[in-house]
Amino acid sequence: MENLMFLAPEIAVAATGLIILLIGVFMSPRTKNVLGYLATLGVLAALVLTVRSFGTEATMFSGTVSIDALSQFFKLVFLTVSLIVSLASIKYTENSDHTEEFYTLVLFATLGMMVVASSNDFILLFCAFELASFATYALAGFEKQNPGSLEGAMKYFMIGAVSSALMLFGISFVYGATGTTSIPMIAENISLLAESPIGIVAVVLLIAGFGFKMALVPFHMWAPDAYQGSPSVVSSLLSAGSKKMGFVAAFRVFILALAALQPDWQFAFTILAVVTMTFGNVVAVSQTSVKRMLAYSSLAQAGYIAMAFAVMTPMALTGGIFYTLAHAFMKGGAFIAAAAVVWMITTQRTGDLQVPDHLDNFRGLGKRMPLAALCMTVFVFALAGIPLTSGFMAKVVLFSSAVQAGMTWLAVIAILNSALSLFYYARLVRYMYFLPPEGKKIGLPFPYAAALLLATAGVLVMGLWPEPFLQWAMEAAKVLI
Amino acid sequence: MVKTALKEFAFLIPLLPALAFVITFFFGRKMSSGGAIVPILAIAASFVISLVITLRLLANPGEVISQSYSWFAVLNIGVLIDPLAAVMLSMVSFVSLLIHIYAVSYMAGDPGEARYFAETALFTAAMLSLVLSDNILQLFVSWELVGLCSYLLIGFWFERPSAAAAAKKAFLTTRVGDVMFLTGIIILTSDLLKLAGGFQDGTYLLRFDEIFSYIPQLSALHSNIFGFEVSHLTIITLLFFGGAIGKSGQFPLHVWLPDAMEGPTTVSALIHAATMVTAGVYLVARTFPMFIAAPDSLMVIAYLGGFTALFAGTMGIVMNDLKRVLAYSTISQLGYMMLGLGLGSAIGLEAVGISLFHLINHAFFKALLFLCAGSVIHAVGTQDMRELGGVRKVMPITAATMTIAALALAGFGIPGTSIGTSGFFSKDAIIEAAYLFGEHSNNWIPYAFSIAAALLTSIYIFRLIFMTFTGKPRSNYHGHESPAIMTIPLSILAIFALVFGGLTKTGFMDFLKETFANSFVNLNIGSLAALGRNQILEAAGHESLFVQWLPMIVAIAGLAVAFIIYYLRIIKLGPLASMKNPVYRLLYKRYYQHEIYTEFFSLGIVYGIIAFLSQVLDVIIDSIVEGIGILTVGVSEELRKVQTGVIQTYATAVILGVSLLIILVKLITEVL
Amino acid sequence: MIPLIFYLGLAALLFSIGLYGVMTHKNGIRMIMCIELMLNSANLNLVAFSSYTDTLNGQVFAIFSIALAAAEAAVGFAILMAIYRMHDKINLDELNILRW
Amino acid sequence: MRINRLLSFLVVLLFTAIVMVGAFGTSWNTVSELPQNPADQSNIEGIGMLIFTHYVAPFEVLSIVLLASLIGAIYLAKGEGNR
Repeated sequence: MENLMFLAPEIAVAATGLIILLIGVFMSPRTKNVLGYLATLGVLAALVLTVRSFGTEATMFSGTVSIDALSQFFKLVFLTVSLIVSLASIKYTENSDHTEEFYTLVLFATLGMMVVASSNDFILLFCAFELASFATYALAGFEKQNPGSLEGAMKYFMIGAVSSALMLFGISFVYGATGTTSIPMIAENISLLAESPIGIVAVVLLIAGFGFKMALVPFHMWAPDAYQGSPSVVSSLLSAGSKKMGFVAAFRVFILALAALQPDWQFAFTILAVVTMTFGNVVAVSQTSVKRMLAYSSLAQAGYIAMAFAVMTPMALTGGIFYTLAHAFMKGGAFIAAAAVVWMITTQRTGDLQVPDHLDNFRGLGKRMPLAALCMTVFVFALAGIPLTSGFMAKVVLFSSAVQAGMTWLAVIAILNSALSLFYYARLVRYMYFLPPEGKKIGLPFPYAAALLLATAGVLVMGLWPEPFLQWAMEAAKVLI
Repeated sequence: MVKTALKEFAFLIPLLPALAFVITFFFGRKMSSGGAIVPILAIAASFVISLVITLRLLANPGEVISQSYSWFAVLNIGVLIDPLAAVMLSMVSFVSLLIHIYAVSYMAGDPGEARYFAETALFTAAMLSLVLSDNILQLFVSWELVGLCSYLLIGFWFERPSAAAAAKKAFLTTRVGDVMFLTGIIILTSDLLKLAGGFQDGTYLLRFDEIFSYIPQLSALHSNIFGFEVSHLTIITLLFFGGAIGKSGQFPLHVWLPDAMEGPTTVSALIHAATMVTAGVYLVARTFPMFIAAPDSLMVIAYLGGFTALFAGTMGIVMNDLKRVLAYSTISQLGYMMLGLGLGSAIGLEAVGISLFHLINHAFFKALLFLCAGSVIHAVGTQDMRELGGVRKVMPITAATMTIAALALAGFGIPGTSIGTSGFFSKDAIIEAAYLFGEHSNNWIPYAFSIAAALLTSIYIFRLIFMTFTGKPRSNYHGHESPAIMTIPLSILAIFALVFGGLTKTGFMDFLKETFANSFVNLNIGSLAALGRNQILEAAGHESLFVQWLPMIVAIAGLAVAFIIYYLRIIKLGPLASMKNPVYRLLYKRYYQHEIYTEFFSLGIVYGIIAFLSQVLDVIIDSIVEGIGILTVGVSEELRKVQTGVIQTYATAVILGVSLLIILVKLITEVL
Repeated sequence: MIPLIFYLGLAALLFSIGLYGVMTHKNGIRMIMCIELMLNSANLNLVAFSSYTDTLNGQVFAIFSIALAAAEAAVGFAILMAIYRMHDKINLDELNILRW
Repeated sequence: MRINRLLSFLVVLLFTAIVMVGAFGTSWNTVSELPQNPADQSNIEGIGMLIFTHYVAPFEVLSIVLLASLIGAIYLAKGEGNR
C-alpha cells in the first residue's frame, strides 16, 4: 500500500475541485460566492501541506511519481499562482451562474500542473500535461459571449493541440529508441538515441511541445492573443502558472532523461532564449493593450528563464528555478491588476470599452485606484529588475551564472534586453501616475485587493529576504544535477 | 558605554528618514505643511548621529564602524563608516536638513507638498544608505533607489509636459550608466566566485574589504578583447566608472542633468547639485584601490573628467536660464572631481582627499547657489536672466549670499596663505595636482583642461551675478526678499562656503588618507599602484609662484571679462532708460548688436567655435538617445505585424520553427 | 515480417498530412480532424515500437492517448460551437480581431 | 492563397524530409522475430495489468482529464444566454 500522505497536496486540490462541483449544483447564484472562498481555502490547505512536506523524498506507484525537492518547489509555484487567481476570481465570478465550473477547472488545471511537476514517467507526464491544457482551454474561452475570449481560446486550443501532437510524436521516438517511458530508465538506455539522427529530431519535437507552454518564440504565437483575449484572471493563471509547467517538464525530461543529448538541446535553448527575450521585449514596446504588453513581457521573461538550460550550471538552474517563483508573483499580480482595471472600466463605463485594458484606460490610475496602481508599479518594476524586488534578485543570480560559465555575451544580451524592457514598463508607470485621470476614484473590491497585496508581499519578500527561497531553489536544482 | 551605544545606532542614519518617508507618505496630507516636520526631525537626528560619529572618527581614525548582517548566500547588508563615508554622511544629512527647512517655505501651498516631502525623505534615506553601505550590491540597490527618487522628483510637476519628458530622459540616460554598473558587478561577482572557489560560509563576497583583498588576483585575470589583452580589473573599474558617468552627468551622458532642472529648485539643489550627482564620484572614491590597481582606468577618468569640466564650462556661458547655467556649472565641477580622482595615477591616495574635499565644498556653495536662484525665482517669478537685472536692490541678502557662493565657485583666495573661499582651496588643489601630473608624465592635457575650465567658470558665474543682480530691471517684476526660513539656511550655507575650506584644509586631507590606510582595509597603495603600472610621486615640493597664482589669475581675468561685458554696458545705457522711451528702444536694439559684437570679439572666435561645437555635440548625443528610442519603436511596429491573427500562420510558424531548429542544431553541432 | 521502418514512414507521412491540413484548412472542424490524424500517427508509432521492442508500455500509452484525443476533440468542438453561435461561421481565418 | 498553400507544402515537405531522414538513419533496436504465443494471441491481459498496477497514477489522472473536459465542453457548448 502506498503512503498517500505524500500526495496530500494533490488530493486536497482534487477533492476541493470535486466538492465545489458537487455542492455548486445545489446552490443558487447568489450563494455561490462561497465557492470562491472554499477554493481559496482548499488551495491554501494544499499550500500548507506542500510547505510542510519540504524535505521528504519518495517515489510512488512503481516509480511513476517522484516526490522530491524539485516537484515540491514547483508545486509551491503552482499553488501560489492558484491561490492568487482563486482569490481574485471571487470578484470576477461574482453573481455568475457558473462559479462552480470556473473553480473546478482552475483547481483541475492546478492539479495537472502539480502532477507534471512530480511525474517521473512520460505517460503520466503527458496525461497531466493534457489535464492542465484542457482545463485552461475551457477557461480561456470562459467568457463565451466575448468574441475575444473565444478567439483566444480557439487559437490556444489549436496551437496547443498541434504542439501536443508534436510532443507525442517526439515521445514515441524516445520510447522507440529506449524501449521505456520511465525517465530514469530512459537515462540508462539513452545510447541509441544519443548516437542516431533521430535523437535531435526527438529533442526538438519535445522542445516544441514544452516550448508551446513556455511560449518560446516561435511556438509563442498563441500567447499574446490568448493572454489578451482571455479573462484577466485566466491570463494570470496561464502566464504565471501553466508557463512554469512547461519549464518543470523540460527540466525533468531534458536534464534527467536526455542528459546524454545535452549539446543538442543546450544549443537549441540558447538560440530560443536569445530570440525569445529579444523578440518579446522589442515587440512589447509598441503595444497599446496592457494585457498584450504583459504577454510579450512574459515571452521575454520565459527567454530569461530558458537561459538556465543554455548555461546549465548548478547556479544557473538555481537562478532559473528561483526566477519561476519570482515571475509567478510578479506576472500573476500584474494580470490581476489589469483585471481590476478591466473591472473598473466595464462597471464605470468610461474610457475605451472596446479594449478595456487599453493603455489609455490606465491614465491616472494612481488617483483612481491608488492601491492597484501602487501594486502594479511594484510588479512592473520587479519585471524590469529594479533592485529590492524579486525580479532583481532572480536576474542577478541568473545573469551572474551566465558570466561565470563563460557565456558573457548571453548575459550582455540579457542585460541589454532588461534595460530595453524598462522603456515600456516605465511608460505604464507614467500613464498611471503622470497623466490626469479620466474618471472618479473608486474603491478596490476586497478580493482584488487581497490578491494584489499577496502578490506584492511575495515580490517584496523575495526581493528583501531571498535567502530561504534561494535555499529551496538550490535544493531543487540539486535534484537535477 | 556611549561608544557601544553609538555603534549600535549607526544603522539608524538611513532608517530614520526612511521611517519619515513612510509617515509622510501615508499621513502627510493630513498634517500641516505636508508633514515637513517629520523628515526634518528625522534628518536632524541622522545628522547628529553622523556628526558625532565623524567627530569620534576624527579623534581616532582607526575606529571604523563596521557591522555586517547576512542577507543571503554570500551576500550581506551592512554599515561601514570610515572617514570617507563619515564626511559624506555628515555633508549629505546636513545639506539635506537645510534644504528641507528651506523647502517648507518654498513648497508652501503646492498641492503636492506631502508627496514632495515623502519623496525627498525617501531620497535622503536612499542616499545615506548608499554612502554607508559596506558592500557593492547594497550600494547598487541604493543607487537605483536614488535614481528612482530623482526620476519622481524631476517629474514632480508632471502636469508640465516638459517636466515629464525631462524625467523620462533622465531615467533613460542614467539607466545606460546603471546597466554598465550592474554588468561590472556581475563580472566582479563571477570572478570573485571563481577566485574564492565557490560559495564559502562566513565570508561576505561583495563586501569592500573582501573585494579589495582579491585585487592582486583580479588584476592577474585577463581577457582578450579585439586583440588587446585587457585586465579584468580594468574592465570592471571602467564599467563602474560607466555607472558614475551616468549618475554624475559626465560627458557624454550629461544630457539629462540640465533638463532635470524642470523639478522644483530645492530638488535641483539637493539632488542635482549636492548629493545624488556626487554618488558617482563617491563610487569611484569608494572603490579607489581597485581603480589604482587597474591599468589605464585612472587615465580614462582624468581625461574624461577634465574634458567634461571644460565642455560644460563652454555650455555654461551661452545659457540664459538661471538654473541651466548652474546645471552646466555642476557638470563642470563634477568633471573637476573626476579629474581629481583620475590624477590618482600620479598622486596616489591624495587624489581621494582632494576630490572629496572639492565635493564637500562644492556641495555647500552649489546648494547655496541653487537656493539663492530658487529664492530669486520664488520672489521674481522668472528664471530668464535677460528679464532680470537689479535684483540686488530688492533682495539684498540673497544677492550677498549668492555673490559669496560665486566667489567660492570661481575659487577666490590668496595663494600661499590660508585666506580664501572654500572653493579656492579644493579647486586649486586639483589644478596643482594636475600640474604635478603634467610635470611627472609630461602630459599637460589635464592641466590645460583644468586651467581653461577655471577661466570659463569665472566668466559664466560672474555673468550670472552681473546680469541678475546689478543694473536695471529689464522687465516688470515685483520682487521681495524671501522670508527668514529661507534666508537663514542661505546664510548658514554662505558661512560654510566662505570658511569651511580654509578651516579644514589640512585636516581634511589627512583624515581622508586614513580611509584606505587603517586596520579595516589595510592596503599597501604602492604595491597596488604597481599592479596598475602607476607610479606614485613622493611628497611633492612647492611649485613655483606662477603655478600657484595662475588659477587665481585666470579667475580674476574671468571676473574682469564678465565685468566689462555685463556690468559696464549697463552704465552706458544710463539711468534714463525705460522701455517707453523710443531712444532706449533704439539703444536696446543696439544693445543686442552690441552684445553680439562684444561677445564675439572679446571672447574671441575660438570660443565661439568651441561653444558651437559643444552645442552641436550636445544635439548629436541627444539625438542618438532619441534615435535609439525611435528605432526601437520602429522595429517593434514592424515586428508586431508577424502576429497576423490567423491560426494557420501560427501553425506554420510552429512547424517551420521545428524544422529550422533541427537543421540549425544539427548543422552547428556537426560543425563544432 | 514487415520492417519497422515501414510503420515509421507511414506514421511520418500521416503526421505530415495532418500538419498540411492544419496549415491550409480554414474550416475549424477539418482542422480538428487533421489534429486527430496527427495524434493517431503518433499512436501508430507507439504501437509499432511496442511490438518491435517487445514491451507493452507503448500500447498502454496509445490507449491513454486515444482517450486524451477524444477529450481534446470534445473541448475543441465545444469551443467551435460557441464560436459558431456567435459568428454563424466556423472559418477560423476570419477570426482575427486579436492580432499585432 | 495559392502562395500560402505552396509555402505550407514546402514547410511540410521539409518537416517530412527531416523526420524521414531521422527515422531511416537510425538503426532501431528491434526484436528479430515478433513474439508469438500460439495459445493466446491477445495481449489485453498484459495491458490491463499494466494499466491497473504500474500505470494506475496516469489512469487516475486520466479520469480527472475526462471530467475536466466534460465540464469544459458542456459549459462552452451550452446555448444559454445566446443573443
